[in-house]
Amino acid sequence: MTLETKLLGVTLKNPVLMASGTFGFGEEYAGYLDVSRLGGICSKGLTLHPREGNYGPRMWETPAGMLNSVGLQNPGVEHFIRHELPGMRGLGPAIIANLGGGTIEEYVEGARLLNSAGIDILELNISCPNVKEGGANFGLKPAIATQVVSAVRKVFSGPMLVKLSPGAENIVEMAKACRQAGADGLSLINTLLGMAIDVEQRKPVFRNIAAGLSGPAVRPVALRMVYDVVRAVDCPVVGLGGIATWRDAVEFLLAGAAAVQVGTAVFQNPEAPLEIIDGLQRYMERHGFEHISDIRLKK
Amino acid sequence: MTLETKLLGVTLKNPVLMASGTFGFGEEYAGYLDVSRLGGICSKGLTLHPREGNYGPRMWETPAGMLNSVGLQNPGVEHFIRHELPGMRGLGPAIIANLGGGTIEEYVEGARLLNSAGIDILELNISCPNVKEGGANFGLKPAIATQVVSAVRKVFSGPMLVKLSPGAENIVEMAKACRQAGADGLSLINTLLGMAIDVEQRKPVFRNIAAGLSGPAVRPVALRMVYDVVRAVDCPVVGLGGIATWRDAVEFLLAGAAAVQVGTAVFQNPEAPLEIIDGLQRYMERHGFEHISDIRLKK
Amino acid sequence: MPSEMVTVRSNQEVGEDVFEMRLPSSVPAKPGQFYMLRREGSALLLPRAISLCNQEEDTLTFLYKVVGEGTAELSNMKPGDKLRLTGPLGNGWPLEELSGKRVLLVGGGIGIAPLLLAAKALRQQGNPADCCLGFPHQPFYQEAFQPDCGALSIATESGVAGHKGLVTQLFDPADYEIVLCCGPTPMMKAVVALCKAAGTPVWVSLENRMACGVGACLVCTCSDHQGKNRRTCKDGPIFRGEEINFDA
Amino acid sequence: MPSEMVTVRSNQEVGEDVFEMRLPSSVPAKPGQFYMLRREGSALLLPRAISLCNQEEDTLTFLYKVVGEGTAELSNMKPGDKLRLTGPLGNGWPLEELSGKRVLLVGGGIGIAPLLLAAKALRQQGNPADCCLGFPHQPFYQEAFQPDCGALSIATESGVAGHKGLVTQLFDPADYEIVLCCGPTPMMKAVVALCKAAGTPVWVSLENRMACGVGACLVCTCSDHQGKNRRTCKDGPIFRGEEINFDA
Ligand SMILES: Cc1cc2nc3c(=O)[nH]c(=O)nc-3n(C[C@H](O)[C@H](O)[C@H](O)COP(=O)(O)OP(=O)(O)OC[C@H]3O[C@@H](n4cnc5c(N)ncnc54)[C@H](O)[C@@H]3O)c2cc1C
Ligand SMILES: Cc1cc2nc3c(=O)[nH]c(=O)nc-3n(C[C@H](O)[C@H](O)[C@H](O)COP(=O)(O)OP(=O)(O)OC[C@H]3O[C@@H](n4cnc5c(N)ncnc54)[C@H](O)[C@@H]3O)c2cc1C
Ligand SMILES: Cc1cc2nc3c(=O)[nH]c(=O)nc-3n(C[C@H](O)[C@H](O)[C@H](O)COP(=O)(O)O)c2cc1C
Ligand SMILES: Cc1cc2nc3c(=O)[nH]c(=O)nc-3n(C[C@H](O)[C@H](O)[C@H](O)COP(=O)(O)O)c2cc1C
Ligand code: FES
Ligand code: FES
Repeated sequence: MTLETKLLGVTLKNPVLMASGTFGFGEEYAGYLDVSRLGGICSKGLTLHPREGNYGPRMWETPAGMLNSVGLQNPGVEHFIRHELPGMRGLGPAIIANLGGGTIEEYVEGARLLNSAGIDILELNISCPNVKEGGANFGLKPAIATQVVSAVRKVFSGPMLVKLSPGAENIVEMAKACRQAGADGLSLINTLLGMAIDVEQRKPVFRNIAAGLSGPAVRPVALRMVYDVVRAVDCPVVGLGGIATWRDAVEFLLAGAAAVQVGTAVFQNPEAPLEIIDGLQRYMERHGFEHISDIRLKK
Repeated sequence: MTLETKLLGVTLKNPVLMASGTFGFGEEYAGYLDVSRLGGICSKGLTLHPREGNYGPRMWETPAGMLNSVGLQNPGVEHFIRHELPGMRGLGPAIIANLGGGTIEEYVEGARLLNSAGIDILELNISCPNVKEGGANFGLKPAIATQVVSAVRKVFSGPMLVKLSPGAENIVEMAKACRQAGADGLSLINTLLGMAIDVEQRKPVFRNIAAGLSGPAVRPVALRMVYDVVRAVDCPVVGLGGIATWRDAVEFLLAGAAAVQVGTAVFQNPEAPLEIIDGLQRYMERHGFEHISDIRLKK
Repeated sequence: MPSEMVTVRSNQEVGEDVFEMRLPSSVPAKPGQFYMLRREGSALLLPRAISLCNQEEDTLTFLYKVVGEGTAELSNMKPGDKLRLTGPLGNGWPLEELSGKRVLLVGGGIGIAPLLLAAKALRQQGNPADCCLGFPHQPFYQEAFQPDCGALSIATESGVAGHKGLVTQLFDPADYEIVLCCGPTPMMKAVVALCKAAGTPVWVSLENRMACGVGACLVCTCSDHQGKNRRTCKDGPIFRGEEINFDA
Repeated sequence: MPSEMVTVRSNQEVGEDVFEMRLPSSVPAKPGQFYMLRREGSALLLPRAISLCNQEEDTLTFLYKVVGEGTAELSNMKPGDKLRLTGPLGNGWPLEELSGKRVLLVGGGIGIAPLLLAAKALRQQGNPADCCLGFPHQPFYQEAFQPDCGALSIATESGVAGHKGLVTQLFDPADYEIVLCCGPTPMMKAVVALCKAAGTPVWVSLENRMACGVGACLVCTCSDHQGKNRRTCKDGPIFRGEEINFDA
């Protein structure tokens, strides 16, 4: 019995990855859990140029979830390659660089730099506001998303995941389109669009009004999307959204995910990712599964 | 200061209505809270003909939410008019009949019967599987939804809400289309599509795989949709989705809702609707609001 | 008030993973009815359905087994902690049909809980029921039944006490005019089959996932043999065993 | 381990809505650091950030005020209940910069909590700090400060104890070489302004909504005057008052 598995040709110690934006560049959490035991780490969302992110409040707690409006604060791709990546590399888990952008050109330039940087996998985050189109998300309509994906595909030769937004008009059509445009695999879901209003101050909490919802609250929605996408495309799918326990992770693996990511759950319990790995191992032993891919629902 | 307010010309004691499918026909809860204090009650979703609903498990608890797969079990419109409506009428609150259907003809026939039945408001539930189109939801694409709405509009002359699905490809476009097709007002959101897998039995919990997610978990998503729709259409909007406390209700009223509905919250606390009414009253007193409409965010 | 915040009087382990909780209430309930319980500030959305096990003056006693998060949360409650109590709910045992009849109570595991008040009611009518209780391993709470039953027999699958084997081996339904039964579904199915064969009417107390508990939401339906839906919470939880399709 | 389940030793009300909780831990922490606390099985997603108020042998003491659901949940915990404790986190007071200097501690309301260990450390260095504590109404925990301070002055807005008025009326920053301050934002702003005018360096302990507490998620950022983001949890919670843009 082994937890070891391959994702887009990359060997992972186990299928438990840390989701982008929730685990920094890995070193921040190094004192609080044994980071070397993780299957992989997705970097904080990078953009070609450094960004300071959004002003005003950036977080609001909701029932079994949280809204965030960090706004892609990051040091930029070059700084990442020079200063964060070497440390990340030293941690042990596979390194997935998460890349966003405001224009297609920005995505392409970022991907070009990452192409020779020695990352294991590129995760293309298409849930970013499209600066030229008045801020509409790249991830809503297949026609726009595929422009980004195929442009990046031309300059990035390594394994590439495309991370889908649950706001896509039709998640299955979006998945098929991204696959056809050159994605080697898909990851989903990014945050759902939500908002909150401060009832005593009587104004929306966030300057941008809307913010991204994550955490256990979204899990049933994420699971349904993963289940549908797995059945519609012929490539590996990485499932995430609200995974907090080994049971949650197993739900996604049963739905057909090749690997899972853990995000928000690490905030409530830094040891959650390791508890998930241990629980997964016991689950596989109990059910007599040899490989991660055996977990998948039959039929 | 008064909680009394008008919705589509109908006077409500207060803007707190009970959501369809969660409060039966009102009498079931009569022993557990003072039903006469409610602003209104939406009936269990009706269809022209009686339905037994879905087989197999119908409910699964999720973090701050629940999935349901009741499948429109109901006694049919005629039975409702003859047997349930008189009792409902006697309770005091405004009566909103929630109508679904599997074909446009079924919707139209049901609405025709309800037109002369003495209900206060019709709430058209367009989140129903379209039997002729392989079960795709009527509420996803404006072109299909407007067929239902305009057909019903021709036979129903009273005040009509159209209840939107959060699965709509674009909720704002859907809202505009339904308004133009004859809705006097809109209510949103219905349940989000989700699913669950039983990890020990290793199969999806529900026979239909997907089920409807409701409860506090969905509130940030519902609030964002209500906020956006209020700003895009020129008709009253009824907000719902995860409202469990007076604060939650006030969030929707601040977002511009004319009234709110309480669904899942009544399961965890039968007194929740009355606590919401009382809390709303105190909130208005504290902030010096005269009318419900004064709560709405300025600008 | 049938839905109110109450304060835990006591809560203690009385068997392996089996707890007894006492709560105050002045509303009279019928044997076989149940309540919905939810800890104040619970991490879980829904309350849990628990049958009334005993009622003395203003005290309700519940007997419950820890099987998941909700019952674990209940088991961690201490005297003085608050919970929302809604009920009594459901129909209760058909006591009117039992008077003067030879009655057998059959309980399996935690399913013995709703039978105790039936035993007490029958004893008070001067018509004590015989009682067969089955447990996988260590029996619990059988001493509470002792004074209120006619003959009391115990079966355990592991053989630690009483008959080694299944509760269904303890009785012949032909000896009784009516049987009341509560336990795991396979056991209730077996008891119903035995009773049917013997022509003895049998009533069962069913469990099903619930949300409202009052008949409003229709998530708890079970099916009769005609394929008609019955609400476990409102039309039940107690049904004629012959009517229910356990395989629906 | 810096993230572990621990058992509450004691938890009691020491002022109006102010509680003192004792937890076991053997990891040494620095004055001014904080921890993330989350009740086992909490109904809330995120842990709450609470500053270390005192540390003796293997016991950590936290002083917290009930302001919302999370702190209310903490206040309901009883000895023996479990919570997840992650920490120590953050940078702590710049004790190295204080040695031999005339130091003033300024605390407002529950903001006095992180100052106590600073007072103790300075007293141990043989360099006790003066201490000014302000409260809206009834003071609390001032007796804990008494033995470890030089001069201790109290202000209350209602006038029930000490000077009637604001804590900022109790001192002249020109009398000190360095000021450490924690309290509500308007108070810290005022103290920073006074210190700036007097040319006295001032350090403040900031609060901000947090998720990870370790510098990974970037939801807790505050801004310096150059518009650069600083992570309250990791780069702080203690910053030079002059650097922070309180109006960003
Ligand atoms: C009418 C009725 C009376 C009952 N009386 C008793 C009693 O006296 N003593 C006792 O120990 N148990 C009783 N039960 C069963 C009890 O409600 C469940 O064991 C409990 O809900 C499990 O909750 P959990 O969170 O611990 O388990 P989980 O499995 O984590 O629960 C997940 C969800 O499934 C539901 N669920 C799980 N098992 C059951 C079940 N067997 N029946 C109904 N819903 C379930 C839960 O309510 C919850 O919504 C009764 C159930 C019903 C319907
Ligand atoms: C570094 C640091 C040290 C702190 N030390 C103490 C202390 O020693 N004693 C004490 O009483 N309080 C302290 N606080 C404040 C304490 O964290 C908040 O009062 C608490 O989070 C409020 O939670 P709640 O659920 O009761 O309130 P709610 O308002 O219901 O909380 C809602 C959300 O907002 C967050 N939040 C609300 N107020 C604050 C706040 N002031 N700071 C940060 N997040 C907030 C909560 O964490 C939660 O996520 C500290 C905060 C920080 C950041
Ligand atoms: C604070 C925060 C920051 C995030 N930043 C990013 C990001 O930069 N890029 C990205 O693709 N996803 C980002 N996400 C989304 C997560 O990677 C993940 O898709 C989402 O949170 C759902 O998973 P979860 O419920 O396990 O957190 C962020 C999420 C959070 C909570
Ligand atoms: C058990 C259940 C049954 C429902 N049945 C209907 C229905 O028949 N018609 C309808 O329009 N909505 C139905 N809904 C959706 C609710 O009316 C409401 O839109 C949704 O639950 C979100 O609100 P909430 O989070 O307050 O429950 C049902 C919801 C639940 C939980
Ligand atoms: S639980 Fe709602 S009808 Fe039975
Ligand atoms: S709370 Fe995550 S970076 Fe500060």
